[in-house]
Amino acid sequence: MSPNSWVIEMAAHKSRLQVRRSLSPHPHALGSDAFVRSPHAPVGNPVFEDIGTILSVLKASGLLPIYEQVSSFEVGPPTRTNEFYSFFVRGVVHALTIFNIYSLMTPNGAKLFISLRETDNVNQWIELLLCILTYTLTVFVCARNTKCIIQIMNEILKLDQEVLRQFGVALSNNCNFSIKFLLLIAACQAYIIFIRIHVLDGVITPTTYILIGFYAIQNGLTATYIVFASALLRIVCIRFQFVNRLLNGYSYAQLLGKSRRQLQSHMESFPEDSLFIYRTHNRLLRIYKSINECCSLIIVCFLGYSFYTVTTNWYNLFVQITNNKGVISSHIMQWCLAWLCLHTALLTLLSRSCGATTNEANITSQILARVYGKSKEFQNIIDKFLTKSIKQEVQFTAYGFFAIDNSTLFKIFSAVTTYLVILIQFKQLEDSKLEEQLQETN
Amino acid sequence: MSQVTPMVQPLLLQFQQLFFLSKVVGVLPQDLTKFRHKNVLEKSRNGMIYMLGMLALYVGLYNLLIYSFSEEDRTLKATQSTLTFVIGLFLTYIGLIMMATDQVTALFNQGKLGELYERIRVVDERLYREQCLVNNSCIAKRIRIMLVMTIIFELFILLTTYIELVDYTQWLSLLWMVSAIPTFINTLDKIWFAVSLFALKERFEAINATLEDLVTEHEKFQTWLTGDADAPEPHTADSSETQPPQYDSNLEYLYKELGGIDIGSLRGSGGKNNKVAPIAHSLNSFGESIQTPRKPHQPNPNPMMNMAHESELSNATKVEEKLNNLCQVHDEICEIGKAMNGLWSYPILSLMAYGFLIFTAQLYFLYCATRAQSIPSLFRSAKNPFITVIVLVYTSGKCIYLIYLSWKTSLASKRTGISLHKCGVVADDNLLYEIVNHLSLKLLNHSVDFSACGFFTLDMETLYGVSGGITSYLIILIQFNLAAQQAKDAIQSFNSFNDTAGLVGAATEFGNESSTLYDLVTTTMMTPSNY
Amino acid sequence: MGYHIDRVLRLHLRFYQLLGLHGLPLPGDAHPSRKAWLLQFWAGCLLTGFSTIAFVCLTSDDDYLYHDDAFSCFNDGMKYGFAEMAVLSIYGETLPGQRYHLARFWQLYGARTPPAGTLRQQLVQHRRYLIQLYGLVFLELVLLCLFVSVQDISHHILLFWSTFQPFVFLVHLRNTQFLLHLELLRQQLVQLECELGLLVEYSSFASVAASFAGFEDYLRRRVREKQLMYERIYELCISFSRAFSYSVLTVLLMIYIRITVDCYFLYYTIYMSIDNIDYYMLMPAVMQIPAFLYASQSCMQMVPRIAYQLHNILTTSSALSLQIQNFSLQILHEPVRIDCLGIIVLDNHLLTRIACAVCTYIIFTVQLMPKLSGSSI
Amino acid sequence: MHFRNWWLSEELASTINTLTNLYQQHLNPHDFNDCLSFDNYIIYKGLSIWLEVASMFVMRYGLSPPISFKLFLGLVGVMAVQMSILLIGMHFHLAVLYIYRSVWIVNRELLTLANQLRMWNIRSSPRVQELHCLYSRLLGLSNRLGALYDYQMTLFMISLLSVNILSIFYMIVYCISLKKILTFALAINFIQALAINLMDFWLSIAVCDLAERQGRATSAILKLFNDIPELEVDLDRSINDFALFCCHRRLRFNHCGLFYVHNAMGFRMIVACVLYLIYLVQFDYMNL
Repeated sequence: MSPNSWVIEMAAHKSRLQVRRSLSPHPHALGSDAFVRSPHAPVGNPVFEDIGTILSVLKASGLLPIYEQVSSFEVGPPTRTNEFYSFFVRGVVHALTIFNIYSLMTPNGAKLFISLRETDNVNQWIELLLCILTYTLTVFVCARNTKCIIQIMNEILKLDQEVLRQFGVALSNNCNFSIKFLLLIAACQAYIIFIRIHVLDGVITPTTYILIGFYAIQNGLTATYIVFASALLRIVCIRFQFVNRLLNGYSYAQLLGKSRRQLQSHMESFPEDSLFIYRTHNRLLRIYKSINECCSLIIVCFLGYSFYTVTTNWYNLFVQITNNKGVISSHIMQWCLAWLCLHTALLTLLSRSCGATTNEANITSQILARVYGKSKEFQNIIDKFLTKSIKQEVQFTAYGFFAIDNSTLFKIFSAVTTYLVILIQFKQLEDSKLEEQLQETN
Repeated sequence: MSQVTPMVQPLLLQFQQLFFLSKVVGVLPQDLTKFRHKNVLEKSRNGMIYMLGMLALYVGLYNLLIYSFSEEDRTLKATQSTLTFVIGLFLTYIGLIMMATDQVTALFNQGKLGELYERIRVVDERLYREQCLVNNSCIAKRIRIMLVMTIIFELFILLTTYIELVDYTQWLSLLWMVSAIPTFINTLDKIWFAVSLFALKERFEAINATLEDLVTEHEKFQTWLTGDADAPEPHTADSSETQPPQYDSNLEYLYKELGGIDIGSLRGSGGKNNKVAPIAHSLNSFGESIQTPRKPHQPNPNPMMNMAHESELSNATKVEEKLNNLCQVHDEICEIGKAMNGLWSYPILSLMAYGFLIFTAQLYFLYCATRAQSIPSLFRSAKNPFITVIVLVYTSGKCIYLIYLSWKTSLASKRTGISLHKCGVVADDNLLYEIVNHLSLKLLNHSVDFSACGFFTLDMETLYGVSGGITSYLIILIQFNLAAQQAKDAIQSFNSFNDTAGLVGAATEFGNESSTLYDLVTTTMMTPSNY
Repeated sequence: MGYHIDRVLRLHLRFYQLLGLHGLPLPGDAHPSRKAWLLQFWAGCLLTGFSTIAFVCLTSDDDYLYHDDAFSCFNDGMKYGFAEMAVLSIYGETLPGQRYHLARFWQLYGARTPPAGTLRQQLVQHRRYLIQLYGLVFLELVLLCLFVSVQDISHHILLFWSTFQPFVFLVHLRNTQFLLHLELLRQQLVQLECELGLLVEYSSFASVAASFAGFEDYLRRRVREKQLMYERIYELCISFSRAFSYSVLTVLLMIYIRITVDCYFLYYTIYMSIDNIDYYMLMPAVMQIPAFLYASQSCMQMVPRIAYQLHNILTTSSALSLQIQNFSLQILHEPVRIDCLGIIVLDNHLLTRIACAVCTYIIFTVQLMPKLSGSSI
Repeated sequence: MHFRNWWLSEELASTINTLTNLYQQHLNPHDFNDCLSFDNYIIYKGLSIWLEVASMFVMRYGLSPPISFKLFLGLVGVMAVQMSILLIGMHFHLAVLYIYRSVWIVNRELLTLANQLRMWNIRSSPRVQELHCLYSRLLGLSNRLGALYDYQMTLFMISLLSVNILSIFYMIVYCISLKKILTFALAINFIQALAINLMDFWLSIAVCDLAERQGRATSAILKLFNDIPELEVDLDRSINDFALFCCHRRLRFNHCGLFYVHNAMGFRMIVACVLYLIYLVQFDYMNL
């Protein structure tokens, strides 16, 4: 949706909530609220507690706003000091970036480049620049999307609140993978730093240390942001799953064994449940879209960057294996392997979470099609949804460039082969040119 | 006609020989005696152990084979360009990997497979209750045909290769027989999949057939009703005659009123298609359908209402139940198809990868053999073009048949909605229209699409991308080969110019190939919504 | 076969029968069964003839093929091979198994349409097809005459063209036959759209000025007729794609292969500086594919237009809107989609792909040429 | 291109007229003030046109030796042709933008309608019908526009892409292969020309993509009507009609059947450009 309609929608949505409260006085509302408050008040945010580590990291690096927690189901905008802190961190980051680019121009930046062939140097230049670009863009986009992210969080929390009120189910989201990935990222980066410094010969100036360290930090933070995005997607995916499970209770398979009486009693709760399901589905779709809008630029950049990194690393491996000198430097091997495993893991995570969420979002209509509408109004209720969801599959697109789902890995690796071949040709070209020069000198 | 007996006989009855065979070679771990008595697949520990033993045996033999034939490869490595050697090394184990994938997945799924066929049996019973009969008898025939063809192909390839290309002087060469095992087992596994898929397709077609029967019956009923045999065919007849005469005065008035507008519209649309005959047609048909009062006056403007008891379609409440059940069964079959796809997804993926790689490699080695270069010993069948052709036909036949079958199945499942709409249109009745709309909305959302682990859908459009991929990789390999050859014989800059140029071309093809994959993926995304 | 077709179609179908492409007796023939048998026999004879030509060309060591280097020889062989495939599939489809669908096509078509009255009307009705057919054939003949007059005929060229040209003619005529069927299909669709447009006008007119009791019901019945029409058109499309399933694929393949190979030879003759202008003969082949694709796309484009017209009908009663919803659902279920064996949809997007593929192949051949000519067997 | 433009001029005029009186009839009561992206894109478009002209001037004067009269005439001629081409492109995009804005208004109306229905529970309104017919007319207009401009736009895009590739290629050849030292002014010229070309190209894609996304948003908004309890029957029916219509006809811009214009297409085009650039560079590289 276009942003302005989005705004209207938000307003409407809030008012609708109030309407629902005012219209339907929940007898158990107070009790449920108490039930909600009591466990969660000490713990803090019920939803985001298990991605808390990532949140803290991102907050500390100024990528996320350090929001206040108003109630257990709402987060408020950050206080001024925290805002200032975030601004300060971003400013430092940009300063460091500029400093890096400057020092890369200076000769001691050239020591970072290991290989001698000019193609490789060009590759490494492009890689460095891409990394810097990605990180800077991430920072900028995050700075712009502060409000958007807080809105998303609030939406999710409200959703949980309603679910809790209607069904008394507190949705748990198992995003424990995030911590593992954090560890993986940290380990890979540290290892890479170590190898770099180990490989470097001669006296190492502090600027070089700053360069390498900041480079590693940039990579790590970008990767962390990707993990965060996929965690958000996972959360949304779990909500979708909940809706689908709810809907699945009405499908044929459940109804087969029952008698007509049971069927009646089973189906009579269908209309209001269907209303709730439809509303929840709409809101989930909206959350999904807004997440997409927030992250898509970053994701595009990251995809491009990791694609390029994977390609260059494969290329380096290839060169190391097939060079005629016969000496294979183990450092470069380890280095490439570390990069490869890091980026492949991230790509897999991203594509899998996107694919899972998209699948869950699109499967709802199929499940609804399985609901047995005996009487006329049930059929109407079902038709209403189905008519509007023909050919309306949602996609998690990378800025509209291409859809991200399970097949993205496939595409990316086919593209990697393409560019690999091109790089190999450049290498052969250079070899042939060297030979020519040798022949001319002889 | 097996279903005429009141109790539906299970589908597995047809699978006897296939099950015995696959039991013996160790494709399926399920229990033999239970199958023989109750025609059910149940998991059994002994079968599992036996199967694992077989797997271990095969792996051992295969390794022995590779070892015994590898001394030729040492010479190959010495002489040959590294490319061929690397490819050979890479492709040596892929057949084994494929076989292992099949057997291990069969082990994991041994429980689920039985449930699958149980579900199919339940579906058969429900279909039988709807008086639409499924004929299982031709399945057994199919199985036999497939088995025979498999065995013929395998034996032919094996024997010809053995006689032609293996020196059967030392006894070790008997090990060559082992090289046929993986493909054979894989084919058996795929026959299970293919036949079950075919059974699903038959179920879909049975549903469609019942719907079509409803339509034809109703049409007969209508023609009998409208009673004039001279009408060329029912539709125009009833459409022109069920039009009650009392409208006609108003219609002519309306027609006069609209004449100007029509002409204007025609002129206006003249830009788009300037005064083609079809418009004249439309005017004619409309005109003549306007001047219908000369037709004999029908006693009842709408024949559906009073003669309701004749055709089944004409009372909605009775047919609603049937249509509902059919729709549910359709959905159930779709679910079964998805489950089956889930069971076989990894084997299919491995089969596709295997087919792709082997096809490319075989052609490449054929090229090498024609250029009198030595090739890896396991692919010695590439030395003889004829055997190569047979191998290629066999390998590609497996893949293409699976793809074709799944495509056909999804077509059949889509066909159901069409025949449903035929029912709706033929008996035009508001109640029925509501039902038909509801059900067709549901049918639109029943999707049966077979995909290999979500990487690509098993669809004919995949063939396009795959063929493009094969050609491009082949050309790239050949060009690398040429480059290596020319690098061997002493070079000057001219040749390097050429082979780099060739490589550039290769890269171009690569780019296009990836882009075709791109298009392929996009098209496969678009296929549910092409319009 | 109780259907009747107008004179122009009749003439051209006779023409195709003469070439053994249309394996059906026309309506009004005396004893159709014998006619059908004769046609099959004739098709079989032609098939054997072509196959023998191809076999001889592929096997004999007289230079039907270009024998100077391996790659060119391989290319020529490929040309012959695909031509043979095309011919096999073409005549295989005139045999009884496939003929059922063709018969159904014509039956449906003939049952659908009253033939246009005067000859001029018929000409106007089929003008697209006629222009394409005669334009292409004429172009081909002119080029052939030019070729014969200008080119000094060497042995190879004589043998090659005298054997290969019949294949080319046959395949191109088959392509024009596809064009004919597609054109008929398109006419049906256009007519349906126009009638729906009339209904739209009526409904709008009735909504503003003159509506009367039962007008809704009348409109509903009209929509139902249109629904039946659409159903029959869909049947037409299905039977077309079944009747010509394989030959569409092979004909397209053959033309495509020929274009690529001849482009290669074009470059080759320039590269080797041979005076040989037979690549001008490529022109009609280049024209063929776009003609076919354009026809199929113009068919497929009609469907959304029909839906558009359908939804423009102003609905006031629930019954009518129910009917309209039913119709649109039916259109959703039955998209007119012309694809060869489901492998690829035949529209202009394919054109871009083909062009790109041809370029790629040219690049290869251009780079492979010196090497292969250097290392020919 | 011009010929076709002239050929279809009266059709074009009729289309524009229908668009304008559509505005006068339906859309004028609504305020366009908060349709930000529309204004932004209008501004961008005009800016890009002026920048193109300016960059052409700068390129000519930067590259060419001191002006002789003939050269000047030639320059003026070339400039005129390019100007006209650019203006044609601009016309198309402005029309697309207008359509976008009206679709946007339709969406907003639908949204407000949904919210009204939800808040004060009105159970029926005739608005949906009107919006539906409005939307269908917009679609018809967009199709006519696409049919009008397809060849021009295809040529336009192809020319832009080829200009980009060739300019980069020549630049690389110039500064690397020929070992010429790259003067600063030259670099600035080149870069600004390239950037402006790219920007224009991307605008021409982004505009269409904007409209298309808006069209998709319509069906997404229609989903919001799902969760309103007990609607009127005919309102519900008309909404269903609208939804079916949306899933049949979507607002898409297809240039003579060759390609749809949206971001994915642009992305693929640019990737293809990069690939071809690389091949050109390789050919050049090994010719040295």
